[in-house]
Amino acid sequence: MNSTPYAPAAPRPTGSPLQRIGWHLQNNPKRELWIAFFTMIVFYNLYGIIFFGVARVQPPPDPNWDVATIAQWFDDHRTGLLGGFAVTFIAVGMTVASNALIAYSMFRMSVSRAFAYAYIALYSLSAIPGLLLTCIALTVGAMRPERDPEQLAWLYDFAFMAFDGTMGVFLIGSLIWMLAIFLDKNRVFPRWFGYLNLCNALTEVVVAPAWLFTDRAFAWEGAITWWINMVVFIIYTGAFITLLRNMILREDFGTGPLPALEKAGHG
Amino acid sequence: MDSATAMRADREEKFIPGQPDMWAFILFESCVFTAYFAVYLYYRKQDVSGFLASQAQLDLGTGVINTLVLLLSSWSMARCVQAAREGNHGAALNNVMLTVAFALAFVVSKVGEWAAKIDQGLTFTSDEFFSFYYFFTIIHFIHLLIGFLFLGIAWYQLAGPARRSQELIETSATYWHMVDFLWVMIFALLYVLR
Amino acid sequence: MNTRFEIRLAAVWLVLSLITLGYLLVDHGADGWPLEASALLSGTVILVALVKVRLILLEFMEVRYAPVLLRRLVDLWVILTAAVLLGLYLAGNAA
Amino acid sequence: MTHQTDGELILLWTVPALLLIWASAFVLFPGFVQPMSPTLSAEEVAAFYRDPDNLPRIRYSMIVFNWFCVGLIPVLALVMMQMRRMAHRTPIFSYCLLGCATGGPTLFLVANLFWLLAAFRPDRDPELIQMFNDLAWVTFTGQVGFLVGQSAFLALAIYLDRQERPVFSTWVAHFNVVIALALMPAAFFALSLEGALAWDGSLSFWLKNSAVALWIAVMGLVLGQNIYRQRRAAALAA
Repeated sequence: MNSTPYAPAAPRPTGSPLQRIGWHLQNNPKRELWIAFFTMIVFYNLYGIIFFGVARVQPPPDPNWDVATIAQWFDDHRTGLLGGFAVTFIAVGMTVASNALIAYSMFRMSVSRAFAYAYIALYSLSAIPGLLLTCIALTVGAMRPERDPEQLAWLYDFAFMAFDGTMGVFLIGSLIWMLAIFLDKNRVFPRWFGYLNLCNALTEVVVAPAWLFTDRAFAWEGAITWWINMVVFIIYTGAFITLLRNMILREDFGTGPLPALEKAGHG
Repeated sequence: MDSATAMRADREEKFIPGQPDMWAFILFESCVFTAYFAVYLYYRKQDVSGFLASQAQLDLGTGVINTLVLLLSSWSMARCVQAAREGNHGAALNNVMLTVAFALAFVVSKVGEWAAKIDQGLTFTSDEFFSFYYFFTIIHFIHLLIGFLFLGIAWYQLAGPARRSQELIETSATYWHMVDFLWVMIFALLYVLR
Repeated sequence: MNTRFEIRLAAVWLVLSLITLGYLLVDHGADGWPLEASALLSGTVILVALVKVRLILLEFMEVRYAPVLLRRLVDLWVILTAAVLLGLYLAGNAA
Repeated sequence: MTHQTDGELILLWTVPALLLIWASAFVLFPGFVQPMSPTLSAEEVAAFYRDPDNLPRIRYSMIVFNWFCVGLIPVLALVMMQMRRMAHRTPIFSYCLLGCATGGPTLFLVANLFWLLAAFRPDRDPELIQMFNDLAWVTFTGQVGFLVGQSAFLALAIYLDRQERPVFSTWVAHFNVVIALALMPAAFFALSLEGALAWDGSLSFWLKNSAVALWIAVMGLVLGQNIYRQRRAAALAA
């Protein structure tokens, strides 16, 4: 930040972290962006902790189990599934902040606003098949231990195929973002990240065989359809979180009066 | 041709062909493919004789022709970059067209090969070797189709005198060569490995 | 076009194509003849394929003239791939 | 009136109509007035759907919900338009609201589909009817994330709206925080089949649904106030 015209209302405090956060919420001109950014960070952390640690549905269990083993799996994971997904049901609201921030990055680019709006629409949609249907189906499975194992097996398939097999929204979403980055003359994002979007989009193609196989490399927990894709996804997510952070750091709003304030004054 | 390009052409100076970003993509994507190859060999070693029995149904000759066609396309694309660098845009454009023609030949032969295999009842789910066969040929084919977009970009750059961004032409060529060398690996692993 | 590059690119293409045609020599398995596993042959196939890939990278993709960093990264990938593929293939044969 | 008709008033006045329709469908659905207990056995659930008194009410009420459950989206778009008037440096909170506005009603629609499926062939295996019924209730009760997000981002946006005449008064922000908190317990409904947390319990059913109804009513009122005030100001300026 190199803007000087307006002195901040209060000096930057050096006190406890809480005080500092309070100061930034009051005075930081980029607070809206930072709120969205940290909401995104909190969401991805929660997601990681819940899906990998609490509910332990990632890495996914075996699609090749017989119904008795699946029923046993529901039995063993009951508390983690019900508790973890309860938190997910609330936390899913946070995903909109990440989508909004990414859409904001596209509004900063020299491309049509259509790109950003398309991205918001696509990713608002994606949370439902890609995340919530999985949680809903597994919650239904876990809440009644006495349910017929055949139905548990159906819910199990529904849950994991909804999670793995939702390809289109992420495919088109990544391609929209990629195209926006390539066409952008403001260099909001580096071009290599545009190409990384292409890599991510290709992993959505690679997932498709999960609909054809119930075991080995191409099943929903297979080496190709899950492990390699997950590594690409983690690299992709890490890259865009870092790049969004850099984008916010680069933004220069100054500390002057808000544009809307002047408008309100005239009104 | 300005002096900077002349120096480039004379290779006095170190330079990265095309966008460095494209190189980041190629290195990343190549590592992803190395991982795919590793998975293939891992599953292959669990049933070598089964894989070999299925592999015998592939026609090595078709694979060799596929490879030769892609090598031809790579060659003409490399010539296109050289010609464009020397300012000979007419020759460069001819070479792009030639590349597109070879690429189309590859498409035809690949689709023909798939059709023949499906005719024999060999599909994605027939056995594990053919799962990998279709996986590798299809994912490569998708890279090749994306390659047509890049060839289109190179074509578009060369067709109009106002455009002619050498960087974009080199970037497109770099992508196209990746399609070629990935196929070289896939060909060796699917058709020739014993 | 500058004949020096013309000849060089043609030579590279010729070498690549001849190696590819060389694969036909290992084709004992035509018409369903049972193919036999061979570590020596397969190791050679993997290495020859990587040599071809490296040739494409160095000559067609002009990594030869690129800064050292890119050359190193490309070589690193070639070595990594060779190590992974040969390691997996040979480990499979030993088992 | 000098300004052109921009249609915002029409959208605004869909709120009372929508509330009326929702309330009628709510009362019509036999599973809501006396919320269905999650402890019912599969046979009891099947009997609920097979009861000739219930079946038409289930179907017709759910068809009405199917028509109108996404009816709130235009109103949420109006809230978004108000957010755009706030003294923010970026429109990012309005994008957040847009995201929530699509998510919440869609989930209601998914729940609605499961209910209609359960009632479609009541002679199906009771176990299957129970599963569809569970899927419907789980989707209906637990999916509060987008509603919580909606209130939370709206509250944040109001708190950060620093101008002489803020778009919404601060109490609207406080109100939204309270609503967000009131919605949260419902997410934990699956941890217990009985008591306050169960999907027919005081927290997961009554508190949550009253909070939603109250939010719509109150936000409808303050939204109306704002829109009328802005129109008067525009008419004066013209």
